[in-house]
Amino acid sequence: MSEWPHWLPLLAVLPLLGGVLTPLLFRRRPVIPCFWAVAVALVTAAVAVMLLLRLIDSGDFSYAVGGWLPQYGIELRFDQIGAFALPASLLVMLALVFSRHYVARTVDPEKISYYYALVLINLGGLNGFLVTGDLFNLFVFMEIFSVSAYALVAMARQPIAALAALKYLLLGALSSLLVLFSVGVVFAMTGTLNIEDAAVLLEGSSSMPAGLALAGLATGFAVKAALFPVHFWLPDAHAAAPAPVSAILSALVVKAGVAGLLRTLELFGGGESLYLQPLLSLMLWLGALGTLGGALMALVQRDIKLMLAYSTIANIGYIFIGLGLATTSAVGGAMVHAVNHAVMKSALFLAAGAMIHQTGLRNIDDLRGLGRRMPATAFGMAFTLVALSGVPPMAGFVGKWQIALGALEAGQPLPVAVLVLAGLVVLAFGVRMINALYFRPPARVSTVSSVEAPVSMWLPVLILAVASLALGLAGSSMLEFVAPAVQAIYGTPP
Amino acid sequence: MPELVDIRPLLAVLASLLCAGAVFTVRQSARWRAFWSLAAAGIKFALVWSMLPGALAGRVYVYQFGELLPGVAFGFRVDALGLFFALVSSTLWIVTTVYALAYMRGSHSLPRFFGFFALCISTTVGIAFAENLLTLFVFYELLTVCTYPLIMHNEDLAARRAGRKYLIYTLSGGGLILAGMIVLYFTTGTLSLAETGILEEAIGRSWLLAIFLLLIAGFGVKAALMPLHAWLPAAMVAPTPVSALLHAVAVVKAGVFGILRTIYNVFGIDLLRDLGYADWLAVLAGTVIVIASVNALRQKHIKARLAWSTISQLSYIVLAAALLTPLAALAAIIHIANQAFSKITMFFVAGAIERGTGKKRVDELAGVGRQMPWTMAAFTVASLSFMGVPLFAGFVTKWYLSLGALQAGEGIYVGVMVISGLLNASYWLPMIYLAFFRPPQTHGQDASPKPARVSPMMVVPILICAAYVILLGAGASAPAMPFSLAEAAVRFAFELKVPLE
Amino acid sequence: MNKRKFARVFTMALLAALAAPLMYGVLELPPPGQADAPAHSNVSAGYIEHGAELAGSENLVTGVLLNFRALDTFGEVLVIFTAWLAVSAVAGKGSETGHDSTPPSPVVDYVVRLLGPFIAIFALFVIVNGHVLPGGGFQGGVLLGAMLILLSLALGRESVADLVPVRSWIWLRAAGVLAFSLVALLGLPMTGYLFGLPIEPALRHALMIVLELGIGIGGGAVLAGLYFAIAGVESS
Amino acid sequence: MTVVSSLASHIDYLVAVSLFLTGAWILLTSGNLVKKVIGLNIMETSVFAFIVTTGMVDEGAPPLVAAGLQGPFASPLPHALVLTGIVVAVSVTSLALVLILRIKAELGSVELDEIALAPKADDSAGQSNQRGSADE
Amino acid sequence: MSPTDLFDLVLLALLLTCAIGIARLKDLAACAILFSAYSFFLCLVWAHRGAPDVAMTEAAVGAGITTVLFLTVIARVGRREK
Repeated sequence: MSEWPHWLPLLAVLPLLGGVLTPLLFRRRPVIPCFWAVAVALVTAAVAVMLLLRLIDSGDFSYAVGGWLPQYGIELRFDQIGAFALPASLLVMLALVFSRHYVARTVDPEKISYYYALVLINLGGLNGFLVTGDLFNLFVFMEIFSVSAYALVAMARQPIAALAALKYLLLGALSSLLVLFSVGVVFAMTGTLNIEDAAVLLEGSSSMPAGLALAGLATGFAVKAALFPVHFWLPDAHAAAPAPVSAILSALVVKAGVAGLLRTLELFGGGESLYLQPLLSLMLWLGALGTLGGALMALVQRDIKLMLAYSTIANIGYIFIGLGLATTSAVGGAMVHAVNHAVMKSALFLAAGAMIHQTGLRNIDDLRGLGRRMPATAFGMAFTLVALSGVPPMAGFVGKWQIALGALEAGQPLPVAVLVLAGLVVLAFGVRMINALYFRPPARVSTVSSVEAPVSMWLPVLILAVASLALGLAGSSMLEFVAPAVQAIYGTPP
Repeated sequence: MPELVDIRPLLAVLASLLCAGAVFTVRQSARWRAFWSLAAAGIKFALVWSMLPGALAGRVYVYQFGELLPGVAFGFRVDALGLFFALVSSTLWIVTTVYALAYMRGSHSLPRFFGFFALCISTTVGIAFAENLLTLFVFYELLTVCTYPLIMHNEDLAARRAGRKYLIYTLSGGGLILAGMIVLYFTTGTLSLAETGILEEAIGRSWLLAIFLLLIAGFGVKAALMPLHAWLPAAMVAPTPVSALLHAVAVVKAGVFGILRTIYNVFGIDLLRDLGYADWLAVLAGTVIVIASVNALRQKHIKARLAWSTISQLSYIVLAAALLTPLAALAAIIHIANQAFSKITMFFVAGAIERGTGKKRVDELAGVGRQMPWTMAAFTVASLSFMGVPLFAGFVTKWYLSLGALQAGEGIYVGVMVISGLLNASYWLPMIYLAFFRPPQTHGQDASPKPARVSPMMVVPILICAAYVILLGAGASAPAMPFSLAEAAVRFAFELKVPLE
Repeated sequence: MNKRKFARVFTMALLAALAAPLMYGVLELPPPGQADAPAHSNVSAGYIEHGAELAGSENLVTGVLLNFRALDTFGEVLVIFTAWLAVSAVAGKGSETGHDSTPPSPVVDYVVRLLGPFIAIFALFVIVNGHVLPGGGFQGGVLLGAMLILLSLALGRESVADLVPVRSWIWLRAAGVLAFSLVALLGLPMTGYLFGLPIEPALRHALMIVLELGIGIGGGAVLAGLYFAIAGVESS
Repeated sequence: MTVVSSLASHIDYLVAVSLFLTGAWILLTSGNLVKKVIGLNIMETSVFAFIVTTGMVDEGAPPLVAAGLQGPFASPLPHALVLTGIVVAVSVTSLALVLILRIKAELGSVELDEIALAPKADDSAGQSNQRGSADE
Repeated sequence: MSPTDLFDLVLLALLLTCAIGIARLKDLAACAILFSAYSFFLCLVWAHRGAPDVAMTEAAVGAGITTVLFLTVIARVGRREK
C-alpha cells in the first residue's frame, strides 16, 4: 500500500485540486465547505503517513513526474524535510476545524468558500514546496503558498489587515524574485534545474556566480523565514491575520523558508563551497540576535497576537542558530524544533483567537480572569506557554538542549547563554499571560460575561497542547529520524 | 550493590499524580477532596516506606523507561540518600495535608490549591528517586511550576510580588542548572547519578569549575544559600501550609538535595578534595549561618523570623556536606530530617496562633502560652532542638557536624556551631518567655483571655511533629527515622566498607 | 521628510553595495549567446535533439510546458486561479457586475464590436496551433483576456459579463486547473505516471489541445476577472 | 578576455542587473504604494530578461524544430520558465493593486507617510507613527 | 558592430531610459504609460532574441493588461505622487 509510487505527487495535487473545487461546488452554504476542507486535509495527512511509512522502511525515494528522466522532467523527492508535510497537513486540518465558527464572524458569507479554498491551496503549495526536487518548481510552489498567504492575511476584517498584507506581499515578492534570479544564475552555470544534478555540477565551485546564487537563495528564503534583520513584515501580518491563518503562517509558512534554506545548503553541497562557512556563521549570529530581540520585543507587547508573533521571530532565531552551528546535534535539534514550534505556536495562536473571538478583546491586560470563564482554552494556552519556554520534558526543551549541546561541540559557548537567557524571557511573558488568565480579577465587563468557546475551537487547542507534551517525550526518536537528512545536507561532520 | 527492577518508584510518583487529577476534578465536595488528598499522601507514604527494608538490606530499586534525550534515559533509582529524602517528605506530607485541610477551610479555589499541593509531593519524590540529573531536573522544574500557584493563592498584590520574585529566582536557578547539565553532558557524555562521581580531573580545570559554579549556584537558589535567598522571606505571604511546604518539606530540601547530589554523585568526594572548591563553599555556608541568624534576631514578624532561621539552618547542611568527611556527611543527611521536623512544627504553630488569635508579630505573643499551652509546648520543643540542646534533634546534627569538622581539621566550624546555638537561643527564648510568663496585654477588659479554639486537626499534627523532634534527638536510630539509612548513604558516598563508629 | 531623505541615502548605499557583487557575478557567467555554454549543452540540447518527437510538438516551448515540465504549468495555472480567488476574496462586492465610468462613444463601440470577434478568433488560432507555431495556451489566453477587457472598457462590463451566465464564469476560470487535473489523472492509466501524455500521436495531440484550450480559456477568463474585480472595488 | 570585451559580451546581463537595481530603488524609496508596485514589476521583468538571455544563441532561431528549420536554436527551457513567471507576476500585481484599493478605501490614502498616522490614530498610542513608516 | 547588435543596444538603452524615467516621474499615469512602453521594448528585444512566445505574452500582459490594471487603479487613487 505504502509502496504505491503515486502518493508523492498526490501529496501536493490533492489539496490543490480540493481547494480549487471548493468554491466551484459549494457556492452559497457556509458550513459544508468546512467539512469538505477538513476531509481533504485529512486525506492529505493520510497520504503523508503512507509516504512516511515508506521513507522509514526504505529511505529516500523520488518520483519522475510524467515519466521523464529527472533532469528533463520534474523530479519529486521525499526525504526527512519532505516529511514535514505530515505535521503541516495535520495542523492545517486542526486550523480548519477551528475556522468553522471563527470565520462565520470574521468573513462575510459568500467569501467563506474562498477562505477554505485558499487555505487548502496554501497547504498544497507547502507540500509541493517540501517535496519538489526541481529549482524552478520550488519557485512555482513557493508562489502558490505565498499568494494564498497574502490573500488570507488580507481577509481579516480590521482595516490594518490590507496594509499588513501589502507589506507582506511586497517583501515576499522581493524574496521570490531573489530566488528566481538565483535559479536563473544556477541554470546559466549548469544548464539544469534539478537540485541533485546542479549540486553535482556545482560541487565545490566557489566562483563568483556561485556565491551570487547562494547569497540570493539564502536571502530570499531568509526573508520568507523572517530571520532577524528582514523580519519586520512578520509581526503586522501575523497579528492582523485571522487567528487560524496566523497559526498556519507562524507554524508552517515561515518554516517553508527554513526548508528552502536547507535545500539551498543541499544544492551547494555541505561545507565544500568557499562561501558556505561565512553564510553559516552569519546565520548563527543573526539567529542569536533574532532570538534575544524577538523574545524581548515579545515581552513588551500589549497585544497578545503581537506577542506571539514576536516569539515566532525568537524561535526562528533558535532554528537558525542550530542550522548555523552545523554540528549534527545542533542541526538535528533545529529541525526537530521546527516541528515542535509549529505545534506549540499554532496552539497558542488558536487559543488567542478563541479568546479574542469570545471577548472581542486582544489586549493581554483586558483578558484577565479568563481562566475561570474559558477553562479549556486557558488551560491549553497556559500549558503550551510552559512547554514553549522549554521546561523539560515538554516540546520546547529538546531543540534547545540539542542546539546548546551542538554549540559546545562547535566550541562556541555563547549561544548556550543566549538560549538559556531567551528561554527565561519566554517564560517571563508566559508567566505574564498565565497571571493575567488565572491570578488577576477581570478588568473588563465583557470578560466577566464571556463563556467558553465552542468545542470546535477549544478541542484543537487541547489536542495541540497534549501534542506539545507528547512531542517532547518523543524527542530522541525524532532526532534519530532526522539524522539522515542532516548527514545528507551537511555531509559527515569532521 | 544489587540493583533490581521494581515498579514501586514509578508508582510512588504516579500515585499522587493521579490523585491530583482527581482533586482537580472534584469541584464541589470538600469530603471527596479531602479523601483524594489524603489518598495521595497515604499511598505514597506506604509505597516509600515499603522500600525501606530492602534499602537497609542494601538493595537498590531501579525503573527505567524511554529515552528523554539520546543517551539519557528517563528513569528512577532508589538509593539510600534518595530514599531518606523521600521518607522525610512523604512522612511530613501526611501531617501537612491534614493540617492544610483544617487551615484552608473556607478558602477560595480549593481544587486548584490541593491539586497542586498533591502535584508538589509527586514531583518531590520524583526528585528524590531521579536516576540521572536530567530526570532530577525535570521534576525540579515541575516543582517550581507547581508551587507557583500555591504561593499566588491569595491572588493579591503581595502574593503576586512574592510569586514573581520566587519565579525569577528559581527559574534563573533552573537556567543555571540547565547550562551546567549541558556542559556536564558535553564533557562526560552521561548524566547518571548512580556512581560516586562521574567527573574526573582529566577534562580540565576550567570545565570543572564552570560545572561546579553553575550547579551549586543553580541548586543554591532553592536551597536559599545567601546571597540567593531573597525569595524565601518574601514567600512567607503564602498560606502557612505552603510555607511549611517551601521551608521544610519540598522546595528548599530539593535545592539542598541537589547540592548533595552534586557533591557526592556528580563530582565525588575524592575529586572535590583535590580541587578544593568545597572549602570555599564551606566558608560561605559558615558565614551564612551566622549572618542569617543575626538577621533572624532582627525580625519582628514571626514567620519572617522563621524564614531567616530556615536560611541559617539550611546552611548547616551545605556546610556539613562541604566538609567532605564521613561524620559531617552523616550530619548533613540527618539534618535534612531534623530541620524539616523542627521547622515544620514551628510553622504549624505560627499558623495555629494566627488562626487562633490572629497574632502575627513577635511582640504580640504575650500570654499566648496560656491560651494554647500544647501548641506553645511544641514550639518550645522545636526551638530547643534548634538551639542544640541534647536529647533534641538539632543536637545530633551539631554533634556529628562538630566531629566531622574536627575530622577535617577545621576546628573553627565548631565555634560556628556554638555561636549559632547562642544566637538561636537569643531569638527563640524571648518568644517562649513572652508566651508563657507574660500576661497578655489586655485592653482594659477581661484579664484572663479564653483559650483560643483551634481545630484539633491542626493541633494533632503539631504534637506529632514535636514528638518526632524528641524521638530524633533521644533515639537517633529510632525505627521510624532510620539513622542507619543515612549511614548507608554515607558509606556509599565515601566507599567505606566499615560502619562509621 | 527628513526621515525620507535618510531612507533615500540609506537605500542608495545599500543598492550601491549590492550592485558591485551583482555586476561581477554576472560578468563571470558564460557570455550569453555561446552555443557551447552549459545552458545549451546540458538539458536544452536534449530538448532540441529529441524534444519534438518525445513531446509531439514542434514548438519546443509548448512541448516543455505541456510535457516535460507539466507540473510547473499546472502550478502556474493554479497560481493565476488562486490570484483570482484572492482578488475577489479581498475586493469588495460587485466584482462581476457594476458600471464603468466611461460612457461608450459610438465610434469606439463600433470599432470594438468589429474588432472583438477577430481578436477572439486569432486568440483561438494561437491556442490550438501552439504546438507548431509560436503561441499556445497562455499566449492565446492573455489575448483572450485582453480582448474581454477591451470589450468591457468600451461597452461596459455588463455586456461582457453577459457573454456567459454569471454562474458559469467561475467554471471557465477553473477550466485550466480542471483540464490539467483531468489529463494528469488520465496519464496514470495511460502511461503509468501522473501528468504523463500517451505516446500515440493522435490521442496525445487531442489531449494537448484539451490542455491548451483549458489553459487559454481559464487564463483569459481569469485575467478578465481580475480586471473586473479591480475595476469593481468601490473606493468610497 | 579583457574587461571591455567582457563588458560588451555581457551587456545584456549588465542591463538586466541595472534594471533590477532601478526597480529596487523605486520599490524601496517611493512612498506611493502604486509606484512601489510598478517598481516591483520592473524588477520582475528584469529578472525575466536575465533568464531569457541565458537561453539565447547568437544568430539563433526560435525553438521551432519544424522539418525545414535548421539550428542553432535558442534554448526552449528559459522561455517556458519566463512564460510561467510572467503569469505569476501578473497575478501578484493584481493582488497588490486590489489591496491598494482597499487601503485607499479604508485608510484614505496610498501614501505611506500619510497612512502611518491612520491605523495608529485609534490605537491611543498617539505618537507611535514612527514605527509605521520605519519599515520602509 | 553589426546592425542587429546596434538594434539591440538601442533597445536596451531605451529600456534603461524608461526605467529611470519611471523612477523620476511623479505622475503615476505617466509612469504606467512609460511602463507599457518599457514592456513593449522588452518584447521587441525578446522577439529579436528568438523568443517569440515570451514576446507575445509580454506584449499582451505587460504592455496590455498590467497597464490597464495600473491605469484603472490610478484613476481611483489619484495620479499624483507626493
